[in-house]
Amino acid sequence: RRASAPSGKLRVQLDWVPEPEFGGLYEARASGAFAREGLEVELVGGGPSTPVVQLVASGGADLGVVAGEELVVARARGVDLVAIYATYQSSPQGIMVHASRGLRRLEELEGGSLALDTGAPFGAFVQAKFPLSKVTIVSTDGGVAKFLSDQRHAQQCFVTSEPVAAKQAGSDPQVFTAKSLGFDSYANVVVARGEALRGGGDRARAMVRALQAGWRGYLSSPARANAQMASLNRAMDAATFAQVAEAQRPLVESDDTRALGLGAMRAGRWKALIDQLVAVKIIGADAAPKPEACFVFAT
Amino acid sequence: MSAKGSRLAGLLLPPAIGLLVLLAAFELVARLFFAREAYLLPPPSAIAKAAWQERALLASATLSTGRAAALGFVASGALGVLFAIVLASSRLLERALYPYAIALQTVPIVAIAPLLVVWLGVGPKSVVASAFIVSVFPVVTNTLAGIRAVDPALRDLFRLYGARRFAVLTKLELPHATPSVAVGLRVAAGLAVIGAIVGELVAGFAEHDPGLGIVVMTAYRQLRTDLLFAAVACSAALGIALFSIVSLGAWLWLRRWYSGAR
Amino acid sequence: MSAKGSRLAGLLLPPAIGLLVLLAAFELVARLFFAREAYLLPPPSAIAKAAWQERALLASATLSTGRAAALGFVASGALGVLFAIVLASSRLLERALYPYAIALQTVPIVAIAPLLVVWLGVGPKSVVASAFIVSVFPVVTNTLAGIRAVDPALRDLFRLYGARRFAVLTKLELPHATPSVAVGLRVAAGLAVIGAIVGELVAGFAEHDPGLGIVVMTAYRQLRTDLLFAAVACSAALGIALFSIVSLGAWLWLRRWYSGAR
Amino acid sequence: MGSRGSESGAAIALRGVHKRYSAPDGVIEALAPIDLEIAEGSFVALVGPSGCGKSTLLRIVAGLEPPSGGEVVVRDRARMAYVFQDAHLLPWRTLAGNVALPLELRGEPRSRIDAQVAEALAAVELSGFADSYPAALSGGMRMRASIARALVTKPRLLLMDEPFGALDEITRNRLDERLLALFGAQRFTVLFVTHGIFEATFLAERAIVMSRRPGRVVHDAPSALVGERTAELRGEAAFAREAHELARALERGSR
Amino acid sequence: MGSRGSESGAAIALRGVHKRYSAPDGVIEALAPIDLEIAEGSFVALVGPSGCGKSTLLRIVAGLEPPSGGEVVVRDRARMAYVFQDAHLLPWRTLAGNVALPLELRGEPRSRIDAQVAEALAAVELSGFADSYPAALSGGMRMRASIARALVTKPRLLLMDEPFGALDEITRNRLDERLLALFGAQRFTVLFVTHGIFEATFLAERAIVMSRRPGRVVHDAPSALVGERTAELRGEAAFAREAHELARALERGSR
Ligand SMILES: Nc1ncnc2c1ncn2[C@@H]1O[C@H](COP(=O)(O)OP(=O)(O)OP(=O)(O)O)[C@@H](O)[C@H]1O
Ligand SMILES: Nc1ncnc2c1ncn2[C@@H]1O[C@H](COP(=O)(O)OP(=O)(O)OP(=O)(O)O)[C@@H](O)[C@H]1O
Ligand SMILES: [Mg+2]
Ligand SMILES: [Mg+2]
Repeated sequence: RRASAPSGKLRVQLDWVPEPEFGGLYEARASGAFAREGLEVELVGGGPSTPVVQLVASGGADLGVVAGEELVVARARGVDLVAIYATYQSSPQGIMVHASRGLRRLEELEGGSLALDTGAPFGAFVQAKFPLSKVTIVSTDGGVAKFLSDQRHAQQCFVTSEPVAAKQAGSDPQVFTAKSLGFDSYANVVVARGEALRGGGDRARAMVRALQAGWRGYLSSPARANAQMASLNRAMDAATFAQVAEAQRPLVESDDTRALGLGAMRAGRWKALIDQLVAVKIIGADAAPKPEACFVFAT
Repeated sequence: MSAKGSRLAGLLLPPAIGLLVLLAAFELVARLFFAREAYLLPPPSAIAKAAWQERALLASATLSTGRAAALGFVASGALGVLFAIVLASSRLLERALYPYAIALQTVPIVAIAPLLVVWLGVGPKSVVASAFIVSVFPVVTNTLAGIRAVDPALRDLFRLYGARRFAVLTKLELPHATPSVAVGLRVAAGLAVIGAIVGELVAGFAEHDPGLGIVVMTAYRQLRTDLLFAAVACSAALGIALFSIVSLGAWLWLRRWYSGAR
Repeated sequence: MSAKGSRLAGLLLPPAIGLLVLLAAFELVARLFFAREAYLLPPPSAIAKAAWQERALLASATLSTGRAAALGFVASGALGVLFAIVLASSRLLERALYPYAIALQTVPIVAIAPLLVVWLGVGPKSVVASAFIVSVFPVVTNTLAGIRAVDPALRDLFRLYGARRFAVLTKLELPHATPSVAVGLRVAAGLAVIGAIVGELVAGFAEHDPGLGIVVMTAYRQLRTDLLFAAVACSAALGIALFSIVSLGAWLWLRRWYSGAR
Repeated sequence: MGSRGSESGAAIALRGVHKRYSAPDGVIEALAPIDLEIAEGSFVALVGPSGCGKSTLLRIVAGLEPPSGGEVVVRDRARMAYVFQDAHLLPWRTLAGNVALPLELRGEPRSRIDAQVAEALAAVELSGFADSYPAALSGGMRMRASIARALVTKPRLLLMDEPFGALDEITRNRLDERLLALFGAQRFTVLFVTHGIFEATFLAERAIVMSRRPGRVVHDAPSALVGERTAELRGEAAFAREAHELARALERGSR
Repeated sequence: MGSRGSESGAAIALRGVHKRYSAPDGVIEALAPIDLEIAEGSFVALVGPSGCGKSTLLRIVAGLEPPSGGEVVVRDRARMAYVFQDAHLLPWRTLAGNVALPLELRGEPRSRIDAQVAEALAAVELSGFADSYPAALSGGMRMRASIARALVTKPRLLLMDEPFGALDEITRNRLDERLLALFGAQRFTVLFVTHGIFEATFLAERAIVMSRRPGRVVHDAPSALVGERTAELRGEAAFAREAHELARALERGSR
């Protein structure tokens, strides 16, 4: 009743169309890193509404790429997914305002409108932590057109995306990153079904090694993978690919990765995220997952 | 039972039974095949529970979306019929414009969301506009077809007695097209609801007075599938309500003379 | 000019002129009111330029979306008529089920996205299913209305000669309902396209060509409004193409006897 | 009410059949209780003022309308044909297709249909129009096509509701004679509503005259005319007498 | 072609009017070239076999159908009324509403409409059915309503296409007489298609007989009957002679 990859082949469900945030995956495929680990991998592009969590949980894919907070929510709802690799060490999300407003802290935001990704934990976090006065919360459409035409409009963004577009269009975006706002989460997390990892999870371990190799390769030379992704996602031009690849570098590399290797995770950081989600009531305290259960391979 | 009472029962009982059967089937499927995957398809009992727990939220969301959908729907009815009248007034005009009216329907709302927001602002007006844009085309198409199908002999009759264009319209074409307009409105009912929901997602308020679109999206993002389906049930109920109003109106209006009236 | 040639010209010239007028108006509005905000509404000339530059991308995206929309549309036509036939077979069944068919239309695709992709996989099948779900209801509604509107005297005739249910269906109800089915299909044409586009946002794309939905979405995020509108124009063209096929088919089929045929 | 034959061997037997329609302002009594037997193989004409319930009576006999009360027994309902007061052709079928319809519905093989259709069209003088659509025909031609559609089934019971009303006298007389010839050869039962007193006189072995609404039978008598009905009959004195009789009955019923 | 009066003072003048329809297999010649003048205030009957082009001719005179050639001059087209071969009532209007239609279209004030409608309905003996919808009426009643719709306009030119074909002899005769009375009082022009030879004889001052398709005029003669047309006329010998004459002409045209 469900589509599933043929045995042996691993299907990885992405949560977006091929873009630099998946650079390591495509590089691992292109460089043969997957093959060297004995893995046959199929990368499946997604769209803005692709239900990655549900697909992986129900067996429609073997692995998926989701945000850290999505994983926590899924576990809180009784879905047994486990992170094996955290591509971004911190959330790429942020709040983008016009620099002309001269804000030093987000708390100073007053009046105008703020577009948040409806229902997403980050938005709920911002709303809960910053009781912004007289700011109208609206739903974001994912674009920057309203930002360009309205000086008093602020919006949620991906630091690698909207601010770049806004700047190109001649605007003056100023970004408060999620991290700087206190929202501490891994992102671009590769997850698998918990049951698939029981019994050693040798293939998953091999997967992590291949991912690390892929990302090392991509960080040093993104051109080959970019070209491949650009051939799939022809709506994004080569210059933008290069630009974004560079912009995401600080997200991929952190003190932790330098100490523990790319993709590394620590229980303490998962705990912080879980506590935050409980605090903003996205998950109940009784349903909160254990931090250690959220991931494997601290490497 | 009185004749009137039994007639009302005959009218309301079948849909009630239909609902029960559908729900039972749904519950069975959910329990049998999605027992461990309630995040995909929760059983109606779980949905009902979630709906009860979040009844305040769902009620206000349904009201908010319902208002926008109803307004968009009314606009579709009025302007759709008007546009069809304009097109019907000349074969040339119809050929020149009608095909492009369809563009309205194929444009993803997200593509014109910025325009909507710039013109109408974030909030209810844009949501209503979205409901209108999504639901107007069936009204145009059905009305136009209804007007075109007027018996040529009746047109002759009007011509003979020197009827003006306006009289032909109001005394011949529109009365004859009413059953068709009703069909168009039936289709538009559901579309207005989905149009409002989509509109909320791109141009709606997220915080105060969130509509069903916001609830759907929130529940979806937070994997609260039972609440998600509860919200979907509310949007379906809105569609069914608009649909029923149209059906009832059409029936009251047409039953005296139209054999196809229900 | 030959009679046939001039007839063809009469058929094609008005829509061509209509297009030109619409484009000119569009260009004017864009240049007058959105000169400094081309990211909101670029003039058609700029859109055309972008379309030309990205012609390879747009062509393959249009093909990809077009294929899914066409398949979903065909499914809507076939299953929609079938469902209407089932509903028409009994007043009771109609009352019990018809109102709930509308639920299909009011359900945001995103809400059932998980079910779609889990059942049908990420990829074209889900896109086709989305196109189908979004476009089937008008076919059902119009077909049903068409069947219901059969002249009772003709039903009497069939009854008199002992016609079986199947003969009544194929020799009376369906021929009589064809004009109505055509109207339903006209509405479904545009809906199938938007359904495919929405479906692509759920299904994304694997190793196959990205469709117009993906192009719209990425162009939108990257503020390439000219490309965005070029993609929107392509989707409108798809809708118009399906619409025209229906209209042509209906005309060829109905012109011999139906005075409302165009 | 059913299609089992009556004990008396009548083709049609009505006992206390009456009909009420509900109208916006109260009910309309269309048929007063009627008792009627029509013998198998007889040719009965039904005459009465406009709106008196003739069509209603025919529809009840055909089983198209349930009576408000009373019993209807009709033999051979399976081999019945009906000519409606209006032509009621299928607009999407050619004339030939329309005439072929009852045969198709009966499951007749294609090969045999064509010849029968051609014959029936010839009988109503429409041979040249087999491939025309109804919209391209005159009113009389449409009506004739609907007669062909009834005759093509070779019915045992033929119900006709003013079939020749839209035809000129010449065509009408010719069709009258053709119908009689058919009747003579096959001896089916005919119940024939007509407005033509002469037509009724010429055709029927028995004439029934109904009163104004609510329709009652005010006159029911076998024809005094004996011998074969040929065109010459129309000139004879007995014919005129018979017609006069009928006209007076109709006049009584119309008061 | 236009509505200016002809020099001769005729209400209708046709010169070389003919009509072709395009059919699937070639063209159908419906009307052969026809020359015809109809004097103002005359009552003309038009008789001919089914499908010969009578309705077509009427439609051309009314301006509903362009002739394929020839000239049509009609005076008083603005005050013309037409009774179609079928009733063609608006199903969503009651009988009264249907009859009121031409007056509404003419912009008559509501207050004056009601009385006129009631009068017209009474003239066709439908007074009790003002509030009924067409679907609830018998065929003859519908046809009578459409006659009322034509009479209510008090036309100067009245085109009638077999208006009484669906009526029983008694009702028909009564309406014939009523029409004549109206005609006597107001002296409008009537062009009246009928299948009834006796009806044509009784009504018309002049009878035109058309041949089979393509329709030509095969007989065109003023009535020999003089004096007032009363019901008694039908029993007179002159009437029978006149009718016989017409019947023979029709027979000629039908060959
Ligand atoms: N569906 C209906 N609803 C209400 N009344 C009806 C309906 N059908 C017929 N009637 C009434 O029943 C009466 C008899 O109608 P019917 O058609 O039997 O008359 P008829 O004798 O055939 O007349 P005609 O010679 O004019 O055809 C009429 O007065 C009509 O008003
Ligand atoms: N729309 C049309 N297209 C093609 N042929 C037509 C059309 N209308 C009428 N005809 C043909 O023209 C001829 C004359 O038709 P018309 O209706 O004038 O006959 P009619 O004299 O009124 O006959 P009836 O007495 O049966 O009403 C017919 O043979 C018919 O086939
Ligand atoms: Mg009748
Ligand atoms: Mg005619």
